[in-house]
Amino acid sequence: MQAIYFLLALFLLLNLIAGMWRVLRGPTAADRMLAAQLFGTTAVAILLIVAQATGDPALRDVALVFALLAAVTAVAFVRRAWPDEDPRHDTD
Amino acid sequence: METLTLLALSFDALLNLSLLYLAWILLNCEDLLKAIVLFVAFGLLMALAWVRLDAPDVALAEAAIGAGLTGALLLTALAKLRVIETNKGTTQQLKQDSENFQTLHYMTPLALLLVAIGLGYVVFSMPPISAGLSNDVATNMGNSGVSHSVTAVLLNFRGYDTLLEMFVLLVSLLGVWSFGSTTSQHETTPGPVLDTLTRRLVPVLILVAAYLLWVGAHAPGGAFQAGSVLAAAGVLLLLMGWRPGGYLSTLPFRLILVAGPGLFAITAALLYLLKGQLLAFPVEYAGIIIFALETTATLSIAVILAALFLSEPPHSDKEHI
Amino acid sequence: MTLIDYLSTILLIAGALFFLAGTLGLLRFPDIYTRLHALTKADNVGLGLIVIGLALQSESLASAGKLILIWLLVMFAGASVSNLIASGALQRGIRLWKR
Amino acid sequence: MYFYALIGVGLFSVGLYALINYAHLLRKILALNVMGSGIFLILIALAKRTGETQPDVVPHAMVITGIVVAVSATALALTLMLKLAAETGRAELSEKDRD
Amino acid sequence: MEVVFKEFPWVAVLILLPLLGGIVCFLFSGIAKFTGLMTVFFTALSVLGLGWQIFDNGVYRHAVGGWGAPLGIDLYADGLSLLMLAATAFVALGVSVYSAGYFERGYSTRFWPIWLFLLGALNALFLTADIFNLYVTLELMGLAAVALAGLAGGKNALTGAMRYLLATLLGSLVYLLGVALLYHGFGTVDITLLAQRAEASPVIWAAFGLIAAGLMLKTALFPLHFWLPPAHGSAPPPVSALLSALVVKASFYILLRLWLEIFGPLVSNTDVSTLFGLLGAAAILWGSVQALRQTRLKLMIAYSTVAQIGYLFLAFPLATAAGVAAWSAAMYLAFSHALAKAAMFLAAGNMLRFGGHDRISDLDRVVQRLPLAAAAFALAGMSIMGLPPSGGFIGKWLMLEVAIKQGRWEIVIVMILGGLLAAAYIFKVLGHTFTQAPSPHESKAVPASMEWSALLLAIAAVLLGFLAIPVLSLLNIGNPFGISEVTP
Repeated sequence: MQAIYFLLALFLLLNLIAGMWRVLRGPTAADRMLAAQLFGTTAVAILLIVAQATGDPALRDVALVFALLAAVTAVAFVRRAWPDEDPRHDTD
Repeated sequence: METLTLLALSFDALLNLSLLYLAWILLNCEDLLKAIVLFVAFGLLMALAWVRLDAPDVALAEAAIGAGLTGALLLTALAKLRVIETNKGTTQQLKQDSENFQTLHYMTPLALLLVAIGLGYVVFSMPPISAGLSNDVATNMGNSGVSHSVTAVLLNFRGYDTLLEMFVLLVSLLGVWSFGSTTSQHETTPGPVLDTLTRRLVPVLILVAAYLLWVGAHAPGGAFQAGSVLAAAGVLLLLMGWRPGGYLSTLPFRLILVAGPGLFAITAALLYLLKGQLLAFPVEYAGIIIFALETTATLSIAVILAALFLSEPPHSDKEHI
Repeated sequence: MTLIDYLSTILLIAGALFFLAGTLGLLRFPDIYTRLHALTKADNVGLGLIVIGLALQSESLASAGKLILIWLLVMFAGASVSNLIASGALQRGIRLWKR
Repeated sequence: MYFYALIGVGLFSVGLYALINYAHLLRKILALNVMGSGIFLILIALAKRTGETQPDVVPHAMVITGIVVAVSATALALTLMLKLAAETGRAELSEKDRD
Repeated sequence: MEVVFKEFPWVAVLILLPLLGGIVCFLFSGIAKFTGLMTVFFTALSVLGLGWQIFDNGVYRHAVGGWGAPLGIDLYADGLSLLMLAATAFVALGVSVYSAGYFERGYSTRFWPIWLFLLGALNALFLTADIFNLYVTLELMGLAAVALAGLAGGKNALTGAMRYLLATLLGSLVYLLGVALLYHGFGTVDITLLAQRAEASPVIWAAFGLIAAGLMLKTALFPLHFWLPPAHGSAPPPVSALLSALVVKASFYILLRLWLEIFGPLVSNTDVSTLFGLLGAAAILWGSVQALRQTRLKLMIAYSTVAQIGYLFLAFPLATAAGVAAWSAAMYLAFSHALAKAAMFLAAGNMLRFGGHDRISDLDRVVQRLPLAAAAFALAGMSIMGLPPSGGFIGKWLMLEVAIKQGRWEIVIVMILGGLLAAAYIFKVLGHTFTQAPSPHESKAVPASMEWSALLLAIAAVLLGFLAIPVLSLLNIGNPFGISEVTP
């Protein structure tokens, strides 16, 4: 079971890093934020799996705080930092 | 067992290299918004690194402060900066600091590389096994009043650091207030979705903060983590357009701001008078004293962090100038 | 491995595959609206499957409850944020992708 | 675990480079934060050398203190940056601004 | 009664009273000024109490929380800490009385709490024996100082404060990395234990390099002084006085303390000391020449600080052969510079308030129209130049004596050149205080409290010259400079 947990964690981390491409690429600010959201969810999944694998229940609390704060950051983006996009290059 | 080590090792390697790569990109990319989003992602990966290094307390703090609140602070600051730039008609590109001399400019990467190699060598020259203070911590845990070691260090063994640190928070808020108000953005009214999200999320944040405060005595958690999660509730309300208005200058509000540092300092003074020693908690009451200190600290930290996010000085200060 | 172990392994792998799908969608889909769609798959289904897989293994009812709670939170926050981003994108005139 | 400490050294250096190299104050603030993370990583990574499963927790407490100091300093720096930008129109320091 | 005095927890008062006083100032802005003045007064009295205590009982060590090093944090006071605390108390009293007149109501409510927190941070810094605790006090001090430096607002003050903030944060981070290496190398952050455990190794060298670099930046040692003139030159005058007199010295104090206890015996080869000496000499010459070139009074005084910091670093090469004498001279200089420089900034503030500007060429008969400020400036100038019988003279004389005895003529020449340059920039200002400006200015009244606080600090700087023997004997309580000689 341990090996499966670690394999899954590694797989999810790879996923997360692949998603980084979207943050770098954009093209719109919203795309970047969206990718960051997926980062958050993936990190939550990784934390939950690692919590099970290592038997450290505190990591579930970390995951919980992650999930909550990711939402707050996203709201900060939507309410404040989202600039007016240039609609010319919004698709790729 | 072999596979496990291999998997863990590849996990670590992947995490480490992406941390370094992210840091490089976020510090050198053209677009500041992109840089901030990458910084949030960076904080996220840092938290995973703390988990891998068996530091769940730090991971909690990083998740709440490093990735969460700092991200919100940066995003808001960038938005305000854009407003200022639009008003003043200035634009900015990624550009080198002209103050640093040209010669320095070519030499810095080289010099820094040497510094990095030197530091790397020093890190490797450290003895492979060093108990640090873990034995001292273990021996004295019984007298600390709590059963979680990080809390024991933060609130008891090195409580004096924490006392001063509370004042660091307070001073930064006073500094932010003394600089005066910054440009505030035009707020649109939040739509129904945002409204519902806030209504659901704020109570959850408060509950989680209370849980983290309580759990801190025997498991990862504690005042700083709880305070930041509670602050996030405040930040969410502020993002929805709620403003404290006149509250900021009222005495009760100010009392909450200083309750954490104040109670800590008063406790230190009282214990000196009673026991002749700064912050020497009597063993039988240590648990309850620490809980009282942590509770007030949580409230103060939360309010200070939320006020730092708002960064508007209270009205009464403005009138006198 | 017990039967429960097999079951949760299957759930976990299925969940991870949904994450993969989400990431691929994020990378491959042509515009923000379709990418949003992919993302919510990972949020809701991927994490959900993983949570159920882990809950089967968890030591107590309380920790299983916490897992479910986290899932519900992520799902709720994710849905709201996706909605906000989609409506914000429409407001800002980001066009829908047409073939 | 030396690997993590080495990455900490790397983060410190990358942050220092950006701090010196770029003029924009927001970038400098980000750079200071990255440098701080690097130092924290060194502190925590080397705390695992106890030879047992349990790491030395004193550096953990130090890093939590450091994270709180960092967010305080960041908030102060961001406000100062905004005030400066409101005065000069630019979030940069330059010799020309002084009279 | 005497027992009560000897046993009284002066150290706790010195740290906690300003912090709690600051809280009261913040809560009740109506009584901020009164509370502030009272707090500073009683804090200064406590320095007296602590002085008595350690004079009778020798060094003071207190284990916070009863844990004791290495697990807990120890507080520590010897002659060196006492000297810094005394300098802080004197300057704090003068600046506080001045500020009570200087700041109008709106600024006053912001100034007092931050200033008291700064005072608490300074006292805590001088009293701790723990290098991580030093980091926390450094940050508290730095952030409070930046907040004060930007208090006046306006482009110049904000630019100065921002530059200062970046420098101070970078300095603290680099220092913290050094602390991290020391902790992991030797398993403790207590200075005394580190001194026992440390041995020459790559860790020590790297930690020393980092800590020295961070603190040199915070002390504004040439060539890392770039942030100081704009910050100190554009802050409100009482704040400039605090920054120049105390805050930069606090970083120097840490550097000196760690050098004496930990690094000196281990990395003490002449190269490092010589490097410090060279940088100090460069600071003296460069700072003095820059000061001479300035047209604004406050910027001139700020550059003078850059130069005077240089003198402190000249003690490093001299101390290899004559530790106690060289360090005593440097600390005497630090003390008298604190008083004189505070007086000078305050006097400049009076002239600024009076004439509405601080253009040196336009001072317009200050000597007749504002005699007390001119007198304060002249007396403080005496100490800065090193004219007898001032405190500055004694400090420089002691250092010259050491240099001559060792035949270090290059140091003698730099010191004399520095003195001549200082005389030049100070007499330039004094000359302008006698001449009439082409177009007479409107003048604004200056409160008596501001005039007298500047003058009294300046007089104290001069009188310090008569107290050499008692001050030097107090300084040596606990033998802070003797460590390298005692250990075999």
